Amino acid sequence: MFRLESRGLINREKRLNFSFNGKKLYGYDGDTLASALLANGNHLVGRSFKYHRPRGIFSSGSEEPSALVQVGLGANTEPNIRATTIQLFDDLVANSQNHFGPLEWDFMRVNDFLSPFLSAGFYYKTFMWPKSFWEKIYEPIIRKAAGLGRLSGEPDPSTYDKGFLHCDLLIIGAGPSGLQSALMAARSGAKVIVADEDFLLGGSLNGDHTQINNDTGVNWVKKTIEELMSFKNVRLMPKTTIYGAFDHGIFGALEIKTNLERVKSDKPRQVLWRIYAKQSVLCSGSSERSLLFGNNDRPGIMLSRSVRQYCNRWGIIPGKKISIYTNNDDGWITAKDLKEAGCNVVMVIDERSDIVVPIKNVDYRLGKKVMDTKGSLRISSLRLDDGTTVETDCLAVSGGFNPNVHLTCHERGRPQWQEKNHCFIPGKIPKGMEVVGAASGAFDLNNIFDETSLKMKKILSYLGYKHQGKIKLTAAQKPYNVAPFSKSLAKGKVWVDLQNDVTIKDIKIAVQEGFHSVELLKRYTTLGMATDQGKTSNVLGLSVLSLLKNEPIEKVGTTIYRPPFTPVPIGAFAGRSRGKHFKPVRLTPSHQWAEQRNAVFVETGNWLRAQWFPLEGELTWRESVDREVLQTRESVGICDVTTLGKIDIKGRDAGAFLNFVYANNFGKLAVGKVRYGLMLRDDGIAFDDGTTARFAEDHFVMTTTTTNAVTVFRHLEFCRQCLKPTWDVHLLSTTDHWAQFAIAGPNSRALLSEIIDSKSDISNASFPFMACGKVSIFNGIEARLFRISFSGELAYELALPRRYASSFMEHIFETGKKFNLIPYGTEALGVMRIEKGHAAGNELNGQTTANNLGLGKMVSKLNDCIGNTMSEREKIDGEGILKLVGFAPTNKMQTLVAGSHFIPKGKPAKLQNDEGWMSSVAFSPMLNKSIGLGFIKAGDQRYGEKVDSVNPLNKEVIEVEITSPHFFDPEGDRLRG
Amino acid sequence: MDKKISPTTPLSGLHSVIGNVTLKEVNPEIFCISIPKKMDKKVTSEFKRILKFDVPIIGQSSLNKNSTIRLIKNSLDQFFILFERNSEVAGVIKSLEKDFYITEQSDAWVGIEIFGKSSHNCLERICPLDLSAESFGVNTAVRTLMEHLNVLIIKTAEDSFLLLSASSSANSFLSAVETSAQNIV
Amino acid sequence: MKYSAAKIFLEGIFGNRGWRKAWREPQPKKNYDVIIIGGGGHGLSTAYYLSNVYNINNVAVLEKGWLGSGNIGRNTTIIRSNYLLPENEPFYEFSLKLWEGLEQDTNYNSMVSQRGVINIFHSDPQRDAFVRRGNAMLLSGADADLLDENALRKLCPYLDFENARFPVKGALMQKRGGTVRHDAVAWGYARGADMKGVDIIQNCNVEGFIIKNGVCSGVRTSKGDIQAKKVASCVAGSSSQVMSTAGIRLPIESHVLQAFVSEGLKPILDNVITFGAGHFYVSQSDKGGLVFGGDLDGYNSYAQRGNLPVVEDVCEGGMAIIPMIGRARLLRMWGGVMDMSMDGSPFIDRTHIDGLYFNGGWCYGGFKATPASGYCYAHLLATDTPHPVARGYKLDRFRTGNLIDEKGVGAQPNLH
Amino acid sequence: MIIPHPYLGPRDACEFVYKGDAELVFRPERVEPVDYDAFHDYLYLRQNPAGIHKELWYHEYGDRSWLVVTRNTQTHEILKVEFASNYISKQKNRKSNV
Repeated sequence: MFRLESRGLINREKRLNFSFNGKKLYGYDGDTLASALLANGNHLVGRSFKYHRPRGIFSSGSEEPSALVQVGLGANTEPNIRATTIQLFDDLVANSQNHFGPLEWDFMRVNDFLSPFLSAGFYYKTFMWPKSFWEKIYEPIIRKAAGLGRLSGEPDPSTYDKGFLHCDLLIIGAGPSGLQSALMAARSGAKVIVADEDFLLGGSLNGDHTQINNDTGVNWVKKTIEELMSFKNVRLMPKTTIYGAFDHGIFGALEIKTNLERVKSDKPRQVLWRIYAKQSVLCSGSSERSLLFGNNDRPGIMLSRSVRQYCNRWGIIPGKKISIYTNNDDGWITAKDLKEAGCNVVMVIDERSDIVVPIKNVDYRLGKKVMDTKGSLRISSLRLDDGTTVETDCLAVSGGFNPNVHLTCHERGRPQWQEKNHCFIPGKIPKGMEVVGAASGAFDLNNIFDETSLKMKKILSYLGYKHQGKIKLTAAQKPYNVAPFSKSLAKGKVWVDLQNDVTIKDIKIAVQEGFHSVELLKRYTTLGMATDQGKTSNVLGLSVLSLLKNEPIEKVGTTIYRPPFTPVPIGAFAGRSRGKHFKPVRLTPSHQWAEQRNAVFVETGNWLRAQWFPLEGELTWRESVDREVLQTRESVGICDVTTLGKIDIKGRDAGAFLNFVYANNFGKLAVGKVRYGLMLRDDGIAFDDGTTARFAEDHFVMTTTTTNAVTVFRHLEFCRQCLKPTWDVHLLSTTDHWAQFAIAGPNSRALLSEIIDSKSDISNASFPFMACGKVSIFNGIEARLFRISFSGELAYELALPRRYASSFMEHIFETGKKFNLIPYGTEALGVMRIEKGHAAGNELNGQTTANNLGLGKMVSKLNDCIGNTMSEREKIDGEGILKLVGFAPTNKMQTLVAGSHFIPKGKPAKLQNDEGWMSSVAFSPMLNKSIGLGFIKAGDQRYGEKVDSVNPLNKEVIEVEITSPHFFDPEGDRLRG
Repeated sequence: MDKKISPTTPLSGLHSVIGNVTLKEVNPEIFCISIPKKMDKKVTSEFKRILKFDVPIIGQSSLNKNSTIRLIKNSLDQFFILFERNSEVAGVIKSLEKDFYITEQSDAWVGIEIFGKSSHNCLERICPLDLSAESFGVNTAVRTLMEHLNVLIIKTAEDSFLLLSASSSANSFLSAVETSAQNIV
Repeated sequence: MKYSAAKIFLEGIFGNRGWRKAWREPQPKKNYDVIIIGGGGHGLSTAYYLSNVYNINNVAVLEKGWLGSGNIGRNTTIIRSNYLLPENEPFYEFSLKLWEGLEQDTNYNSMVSQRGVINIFHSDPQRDAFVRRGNAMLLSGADADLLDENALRKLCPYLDFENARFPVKGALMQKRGGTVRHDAVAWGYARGADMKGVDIIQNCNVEGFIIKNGVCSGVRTSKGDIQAKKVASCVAGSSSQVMSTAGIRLPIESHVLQAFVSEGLKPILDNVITFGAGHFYVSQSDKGGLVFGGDLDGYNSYAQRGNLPVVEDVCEGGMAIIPMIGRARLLRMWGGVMDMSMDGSPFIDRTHIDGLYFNGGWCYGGFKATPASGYCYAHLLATDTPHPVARGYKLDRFRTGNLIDEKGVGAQPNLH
Repeated sequence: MIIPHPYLGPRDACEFVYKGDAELVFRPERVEPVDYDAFHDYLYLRQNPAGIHKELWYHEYGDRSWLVVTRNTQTHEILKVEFASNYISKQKNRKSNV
């Protein structure tokens, strides 16, 4: 075992079983997968991306570049999980990634020996001959080799949720400065959120032996958190990563909900929060960087502070013969703690020669460098520049610390170079954000506490809160001096980016070939583009670049970090909006009624509409639809048309307003009358159409198409508020208040008379075609009646308060029996409108003009209305433009296809002969043949001419005759009857 | 003609308890009042005369003495008035109709009352607004976006809200609220 | 230097010391035949075709940042020619044909990968529109296939056929469509142009034009004035800014488009998928990342970063159509500035100022157009007549009403 | 982004729908002889500055008001928000004064 007897913040009472590559292992409550693996002496956890080098656990946090594993089985399997951040739970199943054959004997490791030929950008220079080989041979091999973990290929079974939080102050990171900030804010009464990605708050203090106010850091953390929990105005959020900083103080946060108890629960496993913060404090601390030397990527080579944390926080013995390689004071702290814990520290190597050795009885070398390491699946020895070889199975490396500035870059602020500590610190910081602690480039706890206190007082008073009482924190002095980057390039195979396998050689070649601007270097070598976004590699890369260009590092520049800070599951971003819940469902008032009659439903926008109503014995949809058409045209049918947008327009200037928004005249529409209206966009293209009824001098009721209901309302509000602000006009959407039914067919009036209360007279004389009015039905229910017809039959639309709709359907079908009344769906509706040549969505597709639709004459030339002016442009108005006409196959047996194009007889089917297209088709049961509407050049002057309707997608050509679009009852006697 | 047709409600009288949250369908009578340009100046006085209670500012609502009538100011020139009791509708509307444009809205909306200790935590899963007492006092009444739906949210008391959304998407809206309640249990 | 497997082998043996600079880094000359403003994809391809096809080599490309910055450096790498309108389809088909020979032309492997572009439809009207489009493509000599539900199931079993809010009914597929390694395109063109003597000048910011009585004779830059017979603007999102210094207002708005990439994954998604009932499209790169995107953020912006609502909207679309990606993790999001035109189609045209030419308005269709845009722009610069397949891309088309509005949404740039 | 509504306070931009250049509120009137260029310029030649931009947002999931937002297109910083109606009357006054 590699676990110390006592030491660490783990609960040794609670033993947790897990498996890695099938091996049954165990750890304790409080472990991460990484610490549990190390406790079992397991360093080797995966293979590198390109050369398939053995790789081990490198760090103890979210910066981990190497220890990526596949967690879980079946549909629950999740790729690229950092072993260093996932909290161990019972029965966790983990497997290593990206190797072919066993982890220890990955066959792809040949790449390592081929590495001279796989240098930076090699793939841009080959795989080009023969041409056909790329997709067939080269690329499939490359794709198979690339990638890390795998998806299950099954739908993600987990659920996710989202939420919105608001606070005065968001504190990002719960390390020393974060907890101090939290405490000050909490006591001041400000509304605070404290978020930390770790499941244990306290940050570095949990892994260090720090003294704060003569108490251990760990105890101070405990006490502080207890106090914070006692405040109502504080929300502590462990396991919550602030993944992004966005405009105006909006932060994205991902909270991991799964824990020991909730691994298998059906509750959301993660919650994606949108946090609105008046102010924020970034206390994200720092990450350690490595040093550059030969074969610096072997398992067992780890970051120094991580080694220390594994020992202190998790009671791990990281190795039997531990060596430490540092260029700064922190490495010695690791040495000290390891020795105290009773670990065997074989040697400390410090690049600096002019220092006082802070600890006793340890073998050390000053002013020396590590040149190379040996070992197959784990480091076995290292060699110094003086030739000394040291047997070691764990090398703790410290190349200094990088402040975690990532979130300060999310609004494209660039970090700036700090010479003192040789690191990049926040440059331009997002508005409302303050950075404290190591994240700001301060590394001494006492300075940090003082600085934090000052900054917090400012923030609190800015927020209008008073800082309460005194918080005086003092810590044991810990000097931090770090040597500058080495002035000479390390020799051999030296890794800069562990995860993307970028070595110094690659950077050399890139510079040599002219890719020496940071951005080009990054793209050419893929440096820093792996799943860790270069947390451990970017700065090292820059140091190499500055050597090669021999420019100071601040001159060679830096790439910025983009959200998210750590990768976020796509499922979490989607939250609940998936499957049937992707978008809300809108139901028509007669939906239930239709369901009971086995209606087939169709999506129209967010609406579900009855498409047709199949009867016993009807085998195809055509049978049902044909019947619905025939029966409606023969007697009477009802269709729910509630989905059409309905807008109440009121006000003294309502008439003038309609005149302005419609292309045709409305001012003179009499009260009690309805008129068809065509609405154009300001660019003269047809936008929407519908009927508008006048119920009073200052009251109109407009209907829009189902799909445009929302956009038309928005457009009308724009016209009202922005173009005619002085007019007295008021708009209100009443779509959902009124249930509206089309009642069509020769018997519609007879049917209506049965349900309408005696006082309303709907005889043809007093209620002719295009009349409208208020009526009362079923003993005093107030309703609106419109005599309009989309079907071309004698028809009405009846609107009644939605609450009565279901009951209404029951009753009217009871009453309608004697007329064998039927319900018809959107298909029959479509067939009848095509028989009548009415334009609909397929014709009003945003590309057609009033002229194309054959409605040019309607467009007002005199007064100013939306769209009429621009509709007079030559290409829109000119000769030979497309016209909407009808088409019928010369061979009755053939079926037309919407989307076919029209080619003159005898001309080849080519673009230059393309004269238009078929927009809508239907089988007309009345004419007993396939008919279509479509647009063709100068169609209105070509009735009787025959053209080819070509559909190369199905390799079919159908000869069609151009006809009037009005196939059925062209004179319209039926609707006036 | 002797037949009578009967009304139904979008959620057929839902009443459910999930953890510390109670959901209840309510069906107030709702009317929209639009203010003619010429009345801009006189709105407040006229309303006070007719309704006998204070007129709210945009985003707020006010109640009559026995809290059966609620007046909400939606926007510069539009109010909603909600009646708990059908009996009170006719009189008020009649006198309002003289000077204002009145449009009935009752059936356009589905009403869900949500109350209980966890109602805040429930709503924070779908409501982007800050509902804390400091910034969202009792009687605040505003529209916002929840799970792709347009919602009018009214704070009727501490830990108690009235949510109004489009009646056609009543089921989707209910499932959004219920899921939130279940997810926090 | 010719690139080849043999060359790589030799270099490998001798320590990769022999690789020479991919392109020179010259100082600007006083005088050029053509100055191209903008060293992005379109600028570099214009330079390439000017020198390699039209034999005009006294050319400078002025780039304010680093070569290939701009949208060629950040995009979702999709190539296709599945357009509807007669002004567009031949142009994009020409572009696709150029893509098909690109590596051999430029001796640079930009990894043109014709894995097929699939546009899913969910309703009958949508199908009708796709049939019209597919037929338009075939009439123009492109390829198109209409897939019914079963065919689509076979090809993409991972789509949500069972539980979808909007049923998957089929798709329009263009097999020749696919993806390309975007940076390599810029580098290949740059190298190809450089070898013909084109000066590619990085970190050279154009501050204005030298215009006398209606004639443009050069540009003022951070590296001094440079004379040229012809000046060609090719700066995408910065078009309005650059052209305004010549007093020209454009029918263009600059908007931010976000794009996203997931962590590396083993191959799972073979084609390019476009969701028809939401805002989402995706492909998997050779490195294994899912590269995906959706709609514009929708407001004018030069900030090169977006906001959360669109991020969530895009991922919602993704989960709705491909529910297996829930456990793939979004690694990086970024935003590029798009030159959104008033009808969603581009401009390749002369301006009313002699010697000043304009190429822009590519909206977010710019990447797939890179070869043809450069070729046609080069043609215009060399011959002063529009290339036959780019005749429609005139600056004055809004006056004549010759709109090229594929989406049919009108003068609302953020909806194109 | 957060848009501070004149009455309703800070609201997430996802409640709004964007239209564009605020100049769109000044639509030319059609009077004989019709000035087609005026309509062309109104509809197609919009302000597109890298910097301060006056633009139209519609509070669709709110009070349904059209707002004129003054925003920096490089930093997204919002400097001013007003009702379109107020903006228009102020501009008209200014124009009539000059």
